[in-house]
Amino acid sequence: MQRIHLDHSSSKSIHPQVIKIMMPYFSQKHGNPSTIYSQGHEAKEAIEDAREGVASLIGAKSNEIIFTSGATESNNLAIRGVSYRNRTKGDHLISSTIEHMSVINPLKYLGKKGFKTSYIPVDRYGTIDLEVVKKTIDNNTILASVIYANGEIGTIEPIREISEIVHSKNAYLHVDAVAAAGQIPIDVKKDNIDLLSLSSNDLYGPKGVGALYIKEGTRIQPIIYGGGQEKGLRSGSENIPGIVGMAKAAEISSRNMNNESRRLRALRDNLITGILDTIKESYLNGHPTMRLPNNVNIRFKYIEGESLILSLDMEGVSASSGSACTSKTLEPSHVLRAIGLPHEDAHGSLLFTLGSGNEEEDINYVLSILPRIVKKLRKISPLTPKSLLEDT
Amino acid sequence: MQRIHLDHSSSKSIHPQVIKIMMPYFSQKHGNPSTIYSQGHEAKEAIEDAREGVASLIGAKSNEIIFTSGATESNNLAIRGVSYRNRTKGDHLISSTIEHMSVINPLKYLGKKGFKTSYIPVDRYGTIDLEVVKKTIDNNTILASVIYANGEIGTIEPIREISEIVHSKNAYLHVDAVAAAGQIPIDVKKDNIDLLSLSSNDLYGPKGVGALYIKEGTRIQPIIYGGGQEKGLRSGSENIPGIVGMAKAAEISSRNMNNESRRLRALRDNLITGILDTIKESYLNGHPTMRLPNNVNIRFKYIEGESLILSLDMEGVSASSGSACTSKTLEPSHVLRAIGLPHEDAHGSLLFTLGSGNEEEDINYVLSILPRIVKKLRKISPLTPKSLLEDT
Amino acid sequence: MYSDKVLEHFRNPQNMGEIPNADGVGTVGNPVCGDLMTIYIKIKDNRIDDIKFKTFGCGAAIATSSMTTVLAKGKTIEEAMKITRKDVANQLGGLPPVKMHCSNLAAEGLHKAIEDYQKKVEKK
Amino acid sequence: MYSDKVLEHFRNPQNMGEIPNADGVGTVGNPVCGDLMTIYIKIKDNRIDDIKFKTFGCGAAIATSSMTTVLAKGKTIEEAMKITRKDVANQLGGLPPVKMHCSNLAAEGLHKAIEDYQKKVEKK
Ligand SMILES: Cc1ncc(COP(=O)(O)O)c(C=O)c1O
Ligand SMILES: Cc1ncc(COP(=O)(O)O)c(C=O)c1O
Repeated sequence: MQRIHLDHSSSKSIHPQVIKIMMPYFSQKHGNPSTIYSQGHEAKEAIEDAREGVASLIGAKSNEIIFTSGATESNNLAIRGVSYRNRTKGDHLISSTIEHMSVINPLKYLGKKGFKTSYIPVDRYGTIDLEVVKKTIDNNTILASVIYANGEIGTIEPIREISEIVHSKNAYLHVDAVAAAGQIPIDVKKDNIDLLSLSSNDLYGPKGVGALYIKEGTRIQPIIYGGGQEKGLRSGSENIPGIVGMAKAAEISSRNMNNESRRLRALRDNLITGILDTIKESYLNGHPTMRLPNNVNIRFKYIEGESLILSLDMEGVSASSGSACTSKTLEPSHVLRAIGLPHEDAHGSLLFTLGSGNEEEDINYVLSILPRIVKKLRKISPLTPKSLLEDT
Repeated sequence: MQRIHLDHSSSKSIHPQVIKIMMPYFSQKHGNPSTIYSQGHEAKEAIEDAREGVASLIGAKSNEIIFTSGATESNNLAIRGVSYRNRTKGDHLISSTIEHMSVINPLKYLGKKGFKTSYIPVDRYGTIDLEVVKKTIDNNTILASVIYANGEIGTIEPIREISEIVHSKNAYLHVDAVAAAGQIPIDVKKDNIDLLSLSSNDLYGPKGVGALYIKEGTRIQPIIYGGGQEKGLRSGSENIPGIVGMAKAAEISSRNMNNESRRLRALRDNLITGILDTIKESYLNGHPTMRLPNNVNIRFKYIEGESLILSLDMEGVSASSGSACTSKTLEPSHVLRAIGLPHEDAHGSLLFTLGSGNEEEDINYVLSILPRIVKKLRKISPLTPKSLLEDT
Repeated sequence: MYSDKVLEHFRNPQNMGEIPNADGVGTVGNPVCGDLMTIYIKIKDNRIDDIKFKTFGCGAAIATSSMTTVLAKGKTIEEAMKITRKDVANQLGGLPPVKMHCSNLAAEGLHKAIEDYQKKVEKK
Repeated sequence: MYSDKVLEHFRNPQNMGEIPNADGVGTVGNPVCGDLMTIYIKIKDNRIDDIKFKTFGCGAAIATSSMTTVLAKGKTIEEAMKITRKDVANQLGGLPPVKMHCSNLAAEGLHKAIEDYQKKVEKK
């Protein structure tokens, strides 16, 4: 049976064109860009071209792109690299309550090292509260790190407005654009962003590669030390096939974004409406309109998310109940808690993230099986009101 | 023209079997091990099997292997992760003068943060001086980081003896085994090693992956924070294709090591003898017998290394004048300086690192062109004594 | 992640439902943690004559509830009180470590239901 | 890394060698840095009638030495004194940034050789 993948935020298969462009770099073109003979030049050119490819996805200049091993490293480098380097300027860091763990945990670490951290709350749609940002930022603030769009609830943040507030106090703005990139247009110049994290796999590129955009002139220090690759900001022999693959993925993303987003948005809306219309006491999490084109997050009262995912898995559908990274703990997602859901509702949320392989029939299939699954689990649940069971 | 690659320490092409095993993980099997549906389990199993594959190369247990983005990160994690975590026990770190930059630079960084660092000298063959280790280590020493074998001059270090000294003071021993792994047998239990860094590409696996062996019970903290993958020691979505590829490369290495090392050792000795016999005032760098099977490092008096490499490149041969990472600066290699070579001799060194694709005819070809190249460059050089020019 | 046995019990939970006039009822867990179970028992001649459960929770919570009722059914009260979490997990072919603690509460639910029954008997 | 022009001069260096009874000799660089060049000139009617070089160094050092001699040959002393590192690099189609500083010393070598010649002339 062909499985239906509706968990693209956890992992994506690589675009066939990306695999194809990577292949020669595994074998004949295996040069190290630090060497001076022919294969070394080839590798060096490949990286520089790749910088261009990634830069163009976000309106950056190619010399503003540094390759890393993934978005977690990019977030760590941006946050810790800027904080330490600018320690003499101030010690206050700002973020939000709906960030990824790869932003939260470096901030917590810095908190232990003497930095002050403030987490801006969000409203019930997951939108960062601009008034609180204004009140919280001060002359001691050196960095604000906010997510461009949250991959779990899909809400797109008012980055340009945040950027204005942050720059009015001469702080740096770092943006985690992992979930947003390739889904919605991003322009680091128009939004005046100082640092921005990207992940290759989220663009249908290979895993194990990421990038950090660093605006020219930004004061930052490395978090990994060694041979001085990537202008000294990321030492280590370059992962050329991965870098070339990421760039190709970024190019394909740029080219297809308009059409693909329109296509996904239609599927997304069918799925949302289909669920809300046929299943009682189901509700959309996240923003109804300022929403990633591929994101559907629904909570079903009285049942728990994992049992939903397991039931869907048994019928060939891959879905998620939140960030893959939080599924290691039994805690409900901090993002769902941040938008004000009580624990039991947060536990009952189901996340579908759509992607390139999904077609209308996938949506129809899910809509055909989900009501039965929800009904069965509600029947098992002691929380379900009798009236609801008899009803359907 | 088919190029002859004799710079395997800078980069290696991936073993075809490794590429083959990676392919499905790029597409159908693209699961994230943190997810609970079928593809997630598949990914989880793939990683756990991979741990086993890498562990068996060095006699470790599979739960002692952590995957990283490469050896630079492994070295950083080992050195900074252990130093910070054990800061209350002591603040003294020991290393040698012939380490890779990914060991030296983290140590320098820690030096700035208040740790004390000692670099043990080596003799003219590049062997670490055990007597100085004994004299330098004290009760305040928490970590010694030494290279198993230096990839530039080929010298294999007396790890077991170092291990005994280090453990007599209850310090941890970290070993950079990037150049040694796959070339000579390594057994972390027999040698009583606490941490050991590996690079995938050096085993003919994909770039962008590495591993760190961490003996059970070793006190260490992460250097990258996030979703808590790899027991919290290395956050970030796992690079499954890379990890699977590295493990396969490690398995192939283990299996072929005996035969392949014997084969390379014969080629190596032909190349060394051929050069020393036919080119006057050429000398072997590094240890004559305690030497990696694939390493040939020769210095030619009166000429400079880069011009040698360039000349070889023009005739289809890839070689190096030292660590690829140091070629970014114009400084001669710190390793060649550490074995006591004067600057001009260090500049005149040529490094061949042999590998799987090399055959006897490659060696013969190099031996057929090298005397002419050396002669030409010596003719251009103002340092060459007249007698030497007339002589040949 | 889950054994075949767990998936089987999740797919076809045994003894799911309520017993309207149960002799004993036991509820454990907390929806805040994402797990809540209620066990209903009917006692006859000191034996568990009928047993049913309702569970809000993950796959493990539902499967362990089902398995607990299977293990308890027909047993004497004394035998049923000896059923432990570990027995339930073992009968299911093991549980993922992260699930052992929170989602494997059904044995406690059973014990609570029995205690509830015993209290009611004493009162009579 | 290197332009075709650099590689061409490296492969076939022009004016390589010594001039036994040169009118001026200039040596620059230091083998410690990995670069050492000697320029020999022969002057006739205030012009560089012959010029040769010897160089210990990398590809860039050899190519810039060669190009410098090509540029200088036949020029008047005044013209030759005006040849800069930049001229040499430009004529070679550019040099990698890391090589601009250390390995591009031949113009200085030429100037030193001319100064050496001038000193000798003054002394006479
Ligand atoms: C918003 C966001 N930021 C950062 C990351 C970390 O990316 P990676 O795990 O690839 O390092 C993720 C991963 O899913 C993410 O969703
Ligand atoms: C001995 C040694 N250690 C560490 C490294 C760093 O490995 P990487 O550049 O793959 O991170 C190298 C790289 O060549 C090396 O030779």
